[in-house]
This record gives sequence, C-alpha cells and structure tokens, in this order.
Amino acid sequence: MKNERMTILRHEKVARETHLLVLEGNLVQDIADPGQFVHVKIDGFYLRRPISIADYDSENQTMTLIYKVMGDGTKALTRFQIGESLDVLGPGGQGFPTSQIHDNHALIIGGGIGVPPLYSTAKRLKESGVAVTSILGFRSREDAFLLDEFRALGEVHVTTEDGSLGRSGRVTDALPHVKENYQHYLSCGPTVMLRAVADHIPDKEGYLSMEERMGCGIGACFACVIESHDEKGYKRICCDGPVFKAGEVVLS
Amino acid sequence: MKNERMTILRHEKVARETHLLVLEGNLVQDIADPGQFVHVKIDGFYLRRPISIADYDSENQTMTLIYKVMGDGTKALTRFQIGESLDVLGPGGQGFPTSQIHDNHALIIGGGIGVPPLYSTAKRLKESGVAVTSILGFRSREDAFLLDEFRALGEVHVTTEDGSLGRSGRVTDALPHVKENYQHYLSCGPTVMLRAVADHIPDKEGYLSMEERMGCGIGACFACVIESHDEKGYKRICCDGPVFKAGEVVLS
Amino acid sequence: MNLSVNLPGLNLKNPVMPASGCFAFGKEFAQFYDLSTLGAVIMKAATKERRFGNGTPRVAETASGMLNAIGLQNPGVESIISDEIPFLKNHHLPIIANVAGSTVEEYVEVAEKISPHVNAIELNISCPNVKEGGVQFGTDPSLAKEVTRHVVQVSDVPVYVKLSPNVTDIVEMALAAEDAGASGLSMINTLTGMRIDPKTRKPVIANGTGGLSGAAIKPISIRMIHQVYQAVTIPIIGMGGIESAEDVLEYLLAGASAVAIGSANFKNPFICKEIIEEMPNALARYGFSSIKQAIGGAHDEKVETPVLRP
Amino acid sequence: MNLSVNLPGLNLKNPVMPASGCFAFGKEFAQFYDLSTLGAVIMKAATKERRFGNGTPRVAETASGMLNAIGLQNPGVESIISDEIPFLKNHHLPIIANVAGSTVEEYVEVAEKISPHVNAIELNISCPNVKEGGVQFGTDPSLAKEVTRHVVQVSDVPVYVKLSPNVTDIVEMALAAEDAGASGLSMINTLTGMRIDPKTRKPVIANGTGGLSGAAIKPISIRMIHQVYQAVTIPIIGMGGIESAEDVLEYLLAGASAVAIGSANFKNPFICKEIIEEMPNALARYGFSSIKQAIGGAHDEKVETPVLRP
Ligand SMILES: Cc1cc2nc3c(=O)[nH]c(=O)nc-3n(C[C@H](O)[C@H](O)[C@H](O)COP(=O)(O)OP(=O)(O)OC[C@H]3O[C@@H](n4cnc5c(N)ncnc54)[C@H](O)[C@@H]3O)c2cc1C
Ligand SMILES: Cc1cc2nc3c(=O)[nH]c(=O)nc-3n(C[C@H](O)[C@H](O)[C@H](O)COP(=O)(O)OP(=O)(O)OC[C@H]3O[C@@H](n4cnc5c(N)ncnc54)[C@H](O)[C@@H]3O)c2cc1C
Ligand SMILES: Cc1cc2nc3c(=O)[nH]c(=O)nc-3n(C[C@H](O)[C@H](O)[C@H](O)COP(=O)(O)O)c2cc1C
Ligand SMILES: Cc1cc2nc3c(=O)[nH]c(=O)nc-3n(C[C@H](O)[C@H](O)[C@H](O)COP(=O)(O)O)c2cc1C
Ligand code: FES
Ligand code: FES
Repeated sequence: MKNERMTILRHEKVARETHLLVLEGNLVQDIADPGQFVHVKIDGFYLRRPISIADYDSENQTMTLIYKVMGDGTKALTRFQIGESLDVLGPGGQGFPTSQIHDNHALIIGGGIGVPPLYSTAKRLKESGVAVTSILGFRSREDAFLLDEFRALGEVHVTTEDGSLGRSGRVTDALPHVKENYQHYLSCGPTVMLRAVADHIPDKEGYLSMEERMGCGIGACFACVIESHDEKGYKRICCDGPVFKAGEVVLS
Repeated sequence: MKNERMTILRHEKVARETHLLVLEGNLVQDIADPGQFVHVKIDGFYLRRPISIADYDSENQTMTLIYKVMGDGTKALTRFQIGESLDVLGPGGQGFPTSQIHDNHALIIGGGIGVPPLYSTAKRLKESGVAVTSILGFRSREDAFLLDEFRALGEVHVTTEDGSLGRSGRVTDALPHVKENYQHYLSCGPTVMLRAVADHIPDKEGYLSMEERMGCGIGACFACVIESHDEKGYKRICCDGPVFKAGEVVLS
Repeated sequence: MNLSVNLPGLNLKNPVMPASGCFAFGKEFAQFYDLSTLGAVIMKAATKERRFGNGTPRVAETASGMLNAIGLQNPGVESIISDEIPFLKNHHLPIIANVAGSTVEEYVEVAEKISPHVNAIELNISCPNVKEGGVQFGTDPSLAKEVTRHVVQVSDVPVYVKLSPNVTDIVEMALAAEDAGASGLSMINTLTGMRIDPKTRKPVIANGTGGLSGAAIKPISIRMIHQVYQAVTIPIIGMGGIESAEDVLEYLLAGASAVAIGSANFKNPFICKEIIEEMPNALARYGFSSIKQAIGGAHDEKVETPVLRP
Repeated sequence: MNLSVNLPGLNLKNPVMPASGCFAFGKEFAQFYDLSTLGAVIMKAATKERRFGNGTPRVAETASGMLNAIGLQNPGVESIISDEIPFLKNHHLPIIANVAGSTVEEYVEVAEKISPHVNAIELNISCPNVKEGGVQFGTDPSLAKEVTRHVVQVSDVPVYVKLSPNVTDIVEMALAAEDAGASGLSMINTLTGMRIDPKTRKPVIANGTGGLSGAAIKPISIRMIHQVYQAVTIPIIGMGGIESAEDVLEYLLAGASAVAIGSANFKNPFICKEIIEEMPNALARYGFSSIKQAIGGAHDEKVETPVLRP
C-alpha cells in the first residue's frame, strides 16, 4: 500500500451527482485485483473517503474512480481541477479474485454507486475468457452510467426503480430473465440489495463487496468490522474485504 | 461595513515573506480614512485575519493589502491566485484622520509590517497639501518595501536593525535627523516601537495605530480592548481604533 | 413552514438567537441586518458593577474553534438597563438577559434589577474565565441549586440556567437547576482549554486558560443535550458550534427547543439571518413540517410521536 | 539534538509513540515504515477474554476530529501475549500494554498476565465506549485509587494511569492515581460526544455516544496537562490531537514528558515517523537543544530552569 499525491487527469460528470475521476500515480502498480479501493484525503475533512477503483491501467499508471456526491466530502471533491493532485492511500483490501474464476460464464450484479468496481471486474473476467452478463440497477435514467462500457463486455440488463430506463424494479427483478448458465456471481451495492441477491441465488458461489464507515482503512482501528461465520467471529471490511464470499459474513 | 467576496487582481512578493495583494470589490467605496483595516477569512481557519488597507482607489474599487507571513493563516493566504476571490469583511475601525490635519508638515513613522497603512495615509496628506517626511524602519534590507513609493511623496529616512540599508538602528534613531517642522506624527508598528516614539516626541500631537488579537473585528466581542485614559476606561481596537491619539490609550 | 416555538417567557417566531457574549447588545450587528429577523437575542453578561475583564490577548484560534477569556467585561447592570436595552426594545423581539456574578447576592441583585426589563433570564453559572465568575456554581450541584432558587425567587421572568460542560455528570447539574425552579436550560457554555505559544513559551491567552467554543465542541454539546433531554421536563436552548441550518436540526433532534449561535457570528456576521432563512428548506429536506416536529426526534422513545416541548 | 527521555520503565530514544487503539499491534503500520523508529508503542486495549465490541457504524467524522465507539474489541490478553507481542518485540522498542476491564478483578488479572511481557502498563480507566468498560473508574477518584492500587501491586512494570477528560476536576483524579502508586499518567482519553444524522434521525454511531479525538480536543488536553503538571510529581504522557512537531512541543511545554499520537495515524499513516524526523528542527527553531529542556517550559515558575522530569 502507498500514500501518494496523485495527479488528476480527468474529472467530469457522468450521471446525476456522479463524477468520474482519472488519477495518475505509482500506487496503480500495486493494484492486485479489481474491487480494491483507495482512501482519499480531502482538504478540510478529518477522515479519508473510501472509493472503489472502477478501472485501472498499470502500464500508464492511471486509475478511474466514479463517485457520487453523498455529503460534504464528496461535494468538496467535485471542486478539484484537472492538473491538481489528491492525497490517496491505497490500494486497500481484497478485491474480486477474478484470476481464480475459470468459468464459462459469470454474472455481475451492481446497484447504483456499487457499479464502478464491477466494471474493471467484468473487464478482467472477459480478458481471461469468462463471458460476462451484467445486471445494473439504478434509481432512475439520470443516475445510470457505464452502460455502453458494460455492453462492450457482454449482455447487459438494466433496471431502474422508476422504470425510466430498462426494466422497472430492482436488480433481483432482472434475475429471472438471465440465463442460469453462470457459475459465479459478483455483486456490489447497498447491503439490502446484497442480501436480496444472496437470497435469490442461494445455489451459486458469489462474491459480495461490502461497505462500512472507516477510520484507518488499513486494518488498525477496528471501525469497519462485520460479523463473520468463522471462528474469529468478525472480518474487517477494509483489509479482509471489502469483497467477501457470499456466506462468509453476516448481512444484517 | 460590508462582507463581500473580493476578486484578486494582483498578488506578488514585495519583500522577504511579504506579499502585496490587490483586491477589487464594492466595499472599497466605504473606506473613509487611510489606516482602516479589513478582516479576511481564509479557508480552514476559524478566525478572520485583520490586515490594514495599504492603499485604495475608490474610482476603480480596488484596494491594496501588504501582509507578512507570520503563521499558518498568512502562509495559506500566499497560495491564493489572481482571479480567485477572498471573503473580506470591512472596512473596519477608525483610520488616520488625514482630512482633519491641515499642517504644513507631518511626520510618518512606520516599523516593519506597520508601514503599509501609512502609505495611503501619506498619499492623502500629500494630496491635501501637507508635506510628508517618512521614517521607515525594517529589520534588514530584504524586509524593506514601498521605499520608492514613499520617496515619491517626500523625504524618506530608512533604518534597519542590522544596518544593511539606510541608518543602522531603530526608527527613533532617525528622529534626531528629521527637521522638527512637523506638527503631527502618524505612526504604526509594534507596540514597543509606538511607546518609544511617543516617549521621544512628547510635545507633538500624534496618532498611533495599535494591534491586538481580534474575535469579531466589529466591536461586539470585547477581545481587542486596550486601557484608555478616559472615564470609560477602555477602547476597542477594532472599532474605536486601530488609530488612537497618542496619550488616549495606555501603551503597556 | 412554521418556525415558531413557544417557551416559558419566550414566544419565538423562529428558534434562532445569538448567544451571549458574541453579539454584545446588538448594535454592531444592526448594521448588517434587521435584528427583528431574530427569534430572540441573548445579551452579553451583566454583573452588578461594571467590569473591565481580563488582560489581552483574550482570544486564540484553535482547530475548528477558538478560545476566549474576555472575563465578563460589561458596563454593569444599570448601564445595560439604561443604555442598551432601549435600543433592543425598538426591534420588538424577546430579550434574554445573561446574569453573572461572584456571589449569590450579586446574582440576585442583578436578576432583580434587570428582570423587569427583559423576557427571560439566562443564569450564567458557567463562565470559566474569571476567578470569581461563578464557575464554582456551575460545577457543584448544591451551589447551582442554591443560586438558581434565589434568582428564581426574585425574577419577574422565567429563568434559564446556563450549564457548564466542564463537569463529570451534566444530568446531575440539569436536575439541580430543574429542582430549584428553573424554567429552562441553556446548554452549553465553553469548555476550559489552553493554547501555548512555542515562541513565547507561555499560554497564548493572557488569562492562561480560556473557553473553547465553535464547531469543535458541537459533538460534546449534542451528547449532553441528548442526555439531559431524557432526564428533565423543562426545555433546552442548545448551543455550541452551530454554523448551518443542518446543525440547528441536529440540536433540535438531540432535544433542544431553540438554539443560540455564538462564535460563528465572528466568521460571518450574517450567520443568524442566513440560518433563519435556510431553516424552512432544511426542515423540508428532512421531512419536517415545523420546528416542533423535530424537537427530540433522535430519541428512540419519541420517533413515532415527537413529544412537543414545552 | 538529543531526543531521548527516560521515564519509569521506558527509556525512550524519542518522545513519540502511537496511542492505544489507533495502531492495533503495529503490523499494519509496519508496511509503511520501520517501527523501530518509534519512541515506544502503546498497544490496543487488552481485556481478559476476547471482546467483539460495539455495533457499526463505530466512527463518525466531526469538525477537526472524529468520534469512535469501537468498544474495546480485542482478542483477549492471552492471544495478545502469544500472537501480537512477539512481532513487536522484534522491533526492539519499549512496549506499553493498555489494560482494560469491567471489574477490579479483571484489571488485576489482565495486568498480572501481561506485565511480564511489556515495559509498562497504561491503565485504561477511561474508555467511554462500553457500558462495562471501566469509565466509572475514570470519573470517581476513590474507584480510580482502588483499581490503580491493585494493579500496581501485581504489575512487574511501572503503571501509567490513563485519565478521562470527562470530569469536573482532573487534578483530583491525577492525585488519586499518584497516591495509589502510579508511576506516571497518560492524558487524555477521548471526550464523550455524539453526532445525529438528520436523515435517519438517529445518532450516527450505533452505540449512540462515542469518544471525541483529534485536533478539536487539543486545547482541552493541553489545559488539563498544564493543571496536572503543577499538582503531581510523576511524569505525564500527553495526547489529543497531535498532528505536528509543533503540537508535540506545545505538549512538552504544558508539562508532558512524552506524547502519543492517535487519530492522526488515520489521516497520514506516516505521521509518527514524520514528526520524529521533524522534532530536531522544531526544537531548534524555538531555541531548545533537547526534549528535556522543553518539558514544563510554559510554567512560569519554571521558565528560567526547566525542571527535568523525572
Ligand atoms: C469499500 C468502499 C468502497 C466505496 N466505493 C465507492 C465508490 O466507488 N463510489 C462512491 O461514490 N462511493 C463509494 N463508497 C461510499 C463512499 O465512501 C461514501 O459515499 C463517501 O465516503 C461519503 O462521503 P461524504 O463526505 O460525501 O459524506 P458524509 O456523510 O459527509 O461523510 C461523513 C463520513 O461518513 C463516511 N461515510 C458516509 N457514507 C459512507 C458509506 N456509504 N460508506 C463508507 N463511509 C461512508 C465518510 O467516509 C465520512 O467519514 C465506498 C465505500 C466503501 C466502504
Ligand atoms: C488592525 C490590524 C492591522 C493589521 N495590519 C496588518 C498588515 O497590514 N499587514 C500584516 O502583515 N499584518 C497586519 N496585522 C497583523 C496580522 O493580523 C497578523 O500578522 C496575522 O493575523 C497573523 O496571522 P497568521 O495566521 O499568519 O498567524 P497565527 O499566529 O497563526 O495566527 C493565530 C491567530 O492570532 C492572530 N494574530 C497573530 N498575530 C497577530 C497580530 N499581530 N495582530 C492581531 N492578531 C494576530 C491571528 O489573526 C489569528 O487569529 C494587523 C493586525 C491588526 C490588529
Ligand atoms: C467571545 C465570547 C464571549 C462569550 N461571553 C459569554 C458571556 O458573557 N456569557 C455567557 O453565558 N456565555 C458567553 N460565551 C459563551 C457563548 O454564549 C456560547 O455558550 C459558547 O460560545 C458556545 O457557542 P458557540 O460554539 O456557538 O460559540 C461567550 C463566548 C465567546 C466566544
Ligand atoms: C479508533 C480509536 C480507538 C481507541 N482505542 C483506545 C483504546 O483501546 N484504549 C485507550 O486507552 N484509548 C483508546 N483510544 C484513545 C486514544 O488512545 C487517545 O487517547 C485519543 O484518541 C486522543 O488522541 P488523538 O486525538 O491523537 O486521537 C482510541 C481512539 C481512537 C480514535
Ligand atoms: S477502517 Fe480501521 S480497521 Fe478497517
Ligand atoms: S475584535 Fe471583537 S470587539 Fe474588537
């Protein structure tokens, strides 16, 4: 893990209150798996903000973050300009183990701001010969992003809660319409969504990316624990996760 | 008094750790006298910073501040760029009453970062037909600024503590070399200097500009009081001053 | 949107007022906006005789806050009645007098003199910045009870006791004030702090210690109000670090019925007015249709049917 | 420049160590720099059995600070001795064990077990985040005295009592610890605070309240250390909001003999190392030629000849 000032190469709005940020720096070389995250320091805020790595290019040392304005910190982040730099700590945690997935077919299920880390995940899977079907759920048409990018990788089912784009409803409403030829599913989104997904697909192996408020982001403060089914009884989302096997942790 | 975001038109270094800032905005119209100050908000700092108005141009709505880096706030101020804006409250306080001075000759005595407000003071005096002699004291040659500007207004005596420019010593060491044809003196600088000046020139009327740590800067919090010789017993530097008649307040 | 709140002695058209000591007697702020915009005004502390306060420097900056040790400088209760209150009366808004003293007798005398001229008294038993400033009354429940009882007796108007946060058990202090007949509480005064300047190797503030205020102390104040709300039945005026309408909402949810804004007036002289103007939006954004609905809303037992207080 | 300080049980090559609970047992930070750079290390709290801690969220952001309510999650004293201390021992630096408990018996048992493996004990009688977490010991001087006395009796190494700032009279607590045989004090633990989320209308932290740390609390800690330094003769390890070498200097001047850095490790994982490297410059800039010269330097009576402590 590194702590580095990374230069902003791109910074633009891609959907309602949703911004794409391309950063350049050495720590990109340390990214092991898609689904890892970085911990971003924003001037004037005491705690860092965890943001998933949406895409990365080790050769050019660039990575893409996609974030939604949820509060004062992410709002302040929107004001940073191309050419300025950001204090970034990372890459953190365990991502989706794409290199261990050797299926014919995998299912991606992303909800809202859980979609970004699944993009590089889908890319890596496709690169290693795994066909990818994606279900992407958003609140509304204006919140949707990365659709074309996902379509370039395989079949895409879009759901929106208000029906303004794709199927009306939630990601689980698209499940019946997806061929069951996948062996693994990989999902990221709000915990309620992850629970619904895990309940709907009890018979397949799945990987879930979890969220919790963080202090250190490196495993030292025990802010981000989640109950687990093993003997130890807990996992730290920032370093044991954020990606866990479905069934490994308690989705309460 | 106004609270306004003023645009930065110029921002440059003029001496060691000393910067000149030209701001544009409506509140310039409210400036009544040279020697008034503005209260500048700097992002990330809880209290505003009082800075004297060094010069102002009501027609073009611009004013000049000259400040020295003394701590974290003024250091952060140096990072503001031309075209950016600053939250400024002012103009505050009572300046040098130049319009009431109808002498043939006045003496200006400025020390270090006390020099700036005396510049517009000297200018106003000259404009209204008062000849001006100035004594300007600095620590060293690298700390000196505004010398040519003062020279354009009249005779200038420079002192430096290390003798690297002008006379070696303090402003009071230059006093014996100044003709005693002035009726008023106007002075700004550290309190020790002001006391020395007042002690050296007991028989002339003088105006002294004082400093104290401020809370509100508008007269409401009583942070900036100084003992006075009147019945009330105190003055607030931010609104009754910063300029006082010599003898009006206690220079402890 | 209904912003009004009625508290003992105080019919507030909105719950926002400047905090004591941060607004003097209003004159300086009247140049920025019409004071009648305010829900009420809390005046600077009044003592029996005029006081000159502490030496300077009296303020120091801290992370997200400031220290002050003004030392209760004020012109004395009689001058306040004759020279300051008439100006405020012109603005037709409830006036709260902040009453301070060194002895029970002084408190009583000040309260007795000033209460006929104001709508409520804020009993300042919590000023940490003067040796004889009443802080002992603010940290000892039996002394708090005693001074409150005496002041309540002589006062023509409801008495709000201003609590010090520099105590182990804030609930005990609140109950002491309630028991002694306080009509309300005002929470919190400043936390005692210090800054040392490595250049001079001395405390920055001449008095040594000063009172910490500003955003830095908000979590402490919110916690104390949340605790006290569950223990007392009298209303609370909340303060400490308020800088936005959302901050006001946080105080209401914790259990305050109205709020006061102190040091933020120094950053932004328009802050009280701006927050009052933003309140309707902020309430609507979080699904409230009045101030009263939000009061105490963070209390589990009250989520369904917010208890309106008073 | 001589950065060394010798305290009971602790020969420190420099006065900077990570604070308890903010550095776990060192492993995570060892990826960033060589831990032997540190003056010492204070481990996360140890209890008798393993504890799972509080529900999440456990942290919340505040102005210039944060709240936490981890709830003393730890693997239990035996696991700490067998699985964690050996790693730290490899780095040849003094190790301080933070000892917590719900009863005097638990404190004693933990101290007895862990003391042979460490250089000093930090007796945590001040964790505000667990119902049975010892905070009652930290706010009642007679309980503080009792638990300290018992722990001192069984401990093989010097005991530093970690004081809670949530008290009316910090000097009384410090004297109680000193009387009971503490070799030093550790000041301060967190201040109890709360944040409420207007969206959920609930406290942000699952536990309701949490402990406030960070730059926001520094003035309170400095004030308390300044007070306590005058009253006791045992050394103080200072902490609360340290983020720079100048902050360390402020603590030394107030009366701390060494310092611990907590939440700032989360902002900048290199903070302890960077501050240690900056210390010589910072001392020189303000005219000091050693750490010892600065200790207590803000005390009037000691400006001429700084009393070296211990
Ligand atoms: C592993 C991980 C990956 C994430 N990836 C992304 C991403 O790719 N894109 C994206 O938009 N968001 C992502 N999030 C959520 C993102 O961290 C929060 O939306 C963000 O921290 C909110 O900050 P704020 O200042 O706008 O909100 P505020 O509410 O002002 O934040 C206050 C505090 O709460 C924390 N916080 C608030 N919401 C969350 C949350 N949902 N999760 C964790 N901490 C939170 C903040 O970090 C901060 O410490 C991720 C979270 C985690 C844990
Ligand atoms: C009426 C008046 C006019 C001034 N005019 C000028 C000027 O024209 N040019 C200039 O360079 N300086 C001027 N000063 C001094 C200037 O305000 C301080 O140097 C500045 O506030 C230091 O801020 P800082 O953040 O760099 O220092 P820090 O030490 O970090 O400041 C900490 C706090 O102390 C206050 N403070 C520190 N030093 C002073 C001081 N000398 N006077 C008042 N408050 C102080 C700061 O405002 C801040 O609140 C003036 C001061 C006053 C009172
Ligand atoms: C400069 C200053 C002066 C104050 N004077 C008084 C006072 O005279 N009486 C009083 O009860 N409180 C006084 N206070 C405390 C405030 O009224 C308020 O309780 C405290 O500052 C917390 O609010 P804030 O964080 O919004 O400033 C003063 C505070 C400041 C900053
Ligand atoms: C996340 C977190 C966990 C903590 N855990 C402990 C602990 O286990 N034992 C303890 O004595 N103090 C604990 N503390 C308090 C710190 O050791 C320290 O006293 C306090 O945070 C003030 O220092 P700071 O402002 O530098 O963080 C914890 C603090 C934080 C932020
Ligand atoms: S955030 Fe600190 S352990 Fe995960
Ligand atoms: S700074 Fe507030 S009265 Fe002068």
